Amino acid sequence: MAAGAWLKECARVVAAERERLTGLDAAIGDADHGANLDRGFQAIVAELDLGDEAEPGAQLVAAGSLLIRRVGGASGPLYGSALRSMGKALSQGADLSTALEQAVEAVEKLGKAVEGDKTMVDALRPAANAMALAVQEGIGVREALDRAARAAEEGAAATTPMRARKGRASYLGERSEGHRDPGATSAALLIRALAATW
Amino acid sequence: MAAGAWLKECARVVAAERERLTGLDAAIGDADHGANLDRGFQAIVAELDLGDEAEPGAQLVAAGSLLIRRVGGASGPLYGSALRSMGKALSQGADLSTALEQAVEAVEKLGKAVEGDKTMVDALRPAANAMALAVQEGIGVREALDRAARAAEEGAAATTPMRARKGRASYLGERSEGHRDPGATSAALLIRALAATW
Amino acid sequence: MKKLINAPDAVVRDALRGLALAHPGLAVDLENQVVTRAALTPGKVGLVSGGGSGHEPLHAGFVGYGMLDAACPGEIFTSPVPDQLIEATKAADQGAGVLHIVKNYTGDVLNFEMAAELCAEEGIEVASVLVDDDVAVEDSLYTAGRRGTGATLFVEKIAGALAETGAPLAKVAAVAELVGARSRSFGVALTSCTVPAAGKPTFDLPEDQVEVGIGIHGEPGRRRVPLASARELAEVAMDAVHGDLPLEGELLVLVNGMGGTPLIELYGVFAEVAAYVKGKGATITRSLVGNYVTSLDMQGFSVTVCRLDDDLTRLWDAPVSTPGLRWGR
Amino acid sequence: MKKLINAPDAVVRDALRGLALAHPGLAVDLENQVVTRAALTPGKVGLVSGGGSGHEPLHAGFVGYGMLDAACPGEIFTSPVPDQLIEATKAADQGAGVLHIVKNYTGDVLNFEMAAELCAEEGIEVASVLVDDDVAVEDSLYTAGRRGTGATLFVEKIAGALAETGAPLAKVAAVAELVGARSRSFGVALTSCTVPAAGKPTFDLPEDQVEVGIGIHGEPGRRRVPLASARELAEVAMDAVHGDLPLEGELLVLVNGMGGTPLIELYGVFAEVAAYVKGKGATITRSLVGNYVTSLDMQGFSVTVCRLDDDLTRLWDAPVSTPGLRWGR
Ligand SMILES: Nc1ncnc2c1ncn2[C@@H]1O[C@H](COP(=O)(O)OP(=O)(O)O)[C@@H](O)[C@H]1O
Ligand SMILES: Nc1ncnc2c1ncn2[C@@H]1O[C@H](COP(=O)(O)OP(=O)(O)O)[C@@H](O)[C@H]1O
Ligand SMILES: [Mg+2]
Ligand SMILES: [Mg+2]
Ligand SMILES: [Mg+2]
Ligand SMILES: [Mg+2]
Repeated sequence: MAAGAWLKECARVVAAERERLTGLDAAIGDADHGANLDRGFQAIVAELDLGDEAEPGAQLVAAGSLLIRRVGGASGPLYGSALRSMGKALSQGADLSTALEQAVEAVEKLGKAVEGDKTMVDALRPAANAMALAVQEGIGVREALDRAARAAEEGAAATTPMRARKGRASYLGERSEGHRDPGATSAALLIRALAATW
Repeated sequence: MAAGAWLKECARVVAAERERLTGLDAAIGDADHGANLDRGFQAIVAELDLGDEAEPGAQLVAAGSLLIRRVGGASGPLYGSALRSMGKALSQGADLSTALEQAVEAVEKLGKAVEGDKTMVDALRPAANAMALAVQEGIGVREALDRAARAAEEGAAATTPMRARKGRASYLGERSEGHRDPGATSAALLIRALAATW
Repeated sequence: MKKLINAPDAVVRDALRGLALAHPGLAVDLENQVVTRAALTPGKVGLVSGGGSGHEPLHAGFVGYGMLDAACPGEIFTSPVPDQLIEATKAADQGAGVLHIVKNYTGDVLNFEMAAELCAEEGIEVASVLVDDDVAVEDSLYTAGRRGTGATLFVEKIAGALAETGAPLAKVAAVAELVGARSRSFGVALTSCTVPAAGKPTFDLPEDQVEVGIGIHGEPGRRRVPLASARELAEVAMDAVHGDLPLEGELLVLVNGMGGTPLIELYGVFAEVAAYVKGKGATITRSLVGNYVTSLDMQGFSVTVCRLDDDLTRLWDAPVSTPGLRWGR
Repeated sequence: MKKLINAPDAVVRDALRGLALAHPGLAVDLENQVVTRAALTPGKVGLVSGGGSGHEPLHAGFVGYGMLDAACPGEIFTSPVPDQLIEATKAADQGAGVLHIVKNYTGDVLNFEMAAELCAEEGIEVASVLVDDDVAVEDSLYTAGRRGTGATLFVEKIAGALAETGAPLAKVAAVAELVGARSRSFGVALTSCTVPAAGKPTFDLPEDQVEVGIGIHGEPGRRRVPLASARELAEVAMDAVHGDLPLEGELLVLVNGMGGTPLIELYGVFAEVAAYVKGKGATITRSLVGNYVTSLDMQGFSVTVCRLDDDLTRLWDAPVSTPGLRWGR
């Protein structure tokens, strides 16, 4: 388990996809999602000890706290709480699937969003479910993570036709239809990064 | 002598050339010369008795006063004073050539501009001179007016390479070179209208 | 993108440097991006607001006598983080508790909530008022609810005036709620704004169309309509406001520019709004015309209407001395 | 052209209607386009200014206690006509004579001169001050001389404050001259403005260039330079000002937006201007940041610097209550 590697990969991917995420947010939000996440993950890379010796749970809690302290907006508290919950679960000995479930529940609780609201939950919830199912089926963690990442990607793609009911995109009413949700898109990137590094 | 016909023709020509005059003013001024003159001459047509019975001198004085009262900017007082001086001269029995000379002198005095400053004087002064010369040579008034109009047109065209030393265009320094002066252009139109109607 | 800036990620910091230098009555913590009054008033309820930057003079420009005690500017269009809000709340706590004035956006709500919780744990009494005046947004349990826009200025001014009288937190919070409940807004954009970090306009709008029902973050509006006269656009906005909260009695009206619209146009819009109000039999007794709750360089306007009563009018008239709003002292 | 207007030729009239409705302290003669204080002060020297519209809040927005007694807005960018100025001068004459504050443009000068002559004939004592602060323009006998821009606000505020003390016309005129003589300005445009009647931008400016040394009527500047940082552009402006009137002692500084530039950018520019001034060993003791002397919807800024002394500082600080500038009451 290498939380540091995951966080570094998140930072790399977010930086690479920054423009795209901001572009998606421009269409149905306020054109800052890429900049927001980039600011947060750059801070994580710059300010935290992401070495392999550190305890992964503590690393994730620290990373989540830093997101909360640096990102602002909707995504800062949401992703920050997700990482903090995930880290706490790991520290308490939970397996990765349970920790992911905790992370997703934290987002759902804070944002009061459910699947279909056209938010990051539309990527996160399927990911957690796919992972749990795979583990239940006795599938190894690498394969389980890959399924989770694919579920997240499918979930993100499925947000395109949806009408937003939460977050800034909800202001657009039916005009939010036909645009992919930026938060769901970034969530899929982060889960894919998890699958690639864990 | 039909001052009314001249003023109506001025109004017609200024309305037709409004965009062009404003365009010339946009290049080296503040993009209002066409609008300014149009406002003034429309008021003349709408509010003054331009019938043939009225005394031409009085008509021009009234028209000049109205320009002063309605146009504003640099061209309002300048053209207004010109028409007022011209009208006064005619009322006092002066011939058209002398009256035109008075008009041009009024502009020169008020604006303190001389030929070469890239202003309406560059059209007006040659016009007055050409007219005076033609009359001196015993040429009839129609032909004399035609020479005046041509002199004004040449004078206006000659402003293009000049560097402005008066009016708003002077702020541009050497960047005023290569642009035709809007006031000289309108002055040539007004003198041409005079030749066409007197 | 053409902007008077040094670098996209320096815009907020540079503006705060300028704000600090221009207004000696403010104390500006550049590190934490917290703006407070240089001189506080022991025993007074503290007022704290904050939100993404790009809405200037809101909020930092409303810190001062008669309005806010502290403001937290976030990054452009990004709500401030809890740390900023905690620091501001602590600074604004003059022993009588602190009111958080929160515009209703998911990000603002989440960050303010986190901060309020932590402050409460540290023993500071915190009340919150949520401003959600924008009738362009459907107010439903199944959405994020209405946005907070122009009414924020009214809430900050009127609650600020009451706080200045020494009123307790509950009363200050109550008047803030009241002002919010009696206020409605609607906005129209002629052009998109350009977020510095994005580098290009948030949306493309053809020369002959306007966005109707826009917010203050460059969010596209509810629909596009052909460019129309000031009178027609004012009517669209006022119909929306009136349809939600009928115009009656004495009104406070803000005709607000979105940042790139000159005053000469805003006064023209105000004339149309006033004619509309008169047509409904109501009276504008107080008004404000200018760029107050902006969206970077966006061209457009919003109208905010608040139904006054005698108390609210008196509080509106009370002296205020901030960079963005000043009268009576 | 995208503007919040009813029709190009109604813009000025509509804005004046809005101004009248928004500010009960003003009396607005819509027919003659003259704005006066609703309540005058017998025995006080009257201050009258005017000029083309499109520079709002200048001048009508500066009518009120501590500044002007009357203002004459002309058509867009077109100086007012003598009739307006005569009416305004008569209205502003409270028995102690009237000061005409004239920005140095051929049209303004000619129209004010005609009006002053006629008023003098009617027995009103009239003095004139010519404001010509723009160092972008060569001041030579062979040109129209320097333009009047941002310093007009300083002249109106400080002369207005002195007039309020009951000072005689000669003294009010003298302080107005003094402020003009001690003030210098320089402007930079990022975009052209669009004159409503013209319907398109006065000049085309590529995305990567700015006009340096612009006036307030959309006149192109002295030269184009590549778009640069706020710091570099502030330096260009301040170099021009400092080269003409060395920065020394205590300064009043206006960082002025051209109408379409949001406050967040202007504060950033102010920070750079302040750093520049500090580098020269001078001190900004008073400042103003905002859109005050505008050029329709143009994006850009100008800086105006005035060398203060104790008297001028006191007069600057004196109470003022106008739509566009207000403090102390
Ligand atoms: N209530 C919510 N619950 C879950 N996710 C949300 C909620 N509101 C917004 N989001 C997510 O946050 C994303 C926007 O993040 P970001 O642009 O960084 O913040 P902001 O909307 O404050 O500008 C949206 O695309 C959406 O996926
Ligand atoms: N001092 C002057 N003497 C003579 N003509 C002048 C003078 N100043 C300006 N003009 C003329 O006036 C014209 C501009 O008129 P107009 O655009 O109507 O006024 P403004 O410059 O006030 O906007 C110039 O093109 C020039 O020909
Ligand atoms: Mg966003
Ligand atoms: Mg002109
Ligand atoms: Mg945001
Ligand atoms: Mg003009």
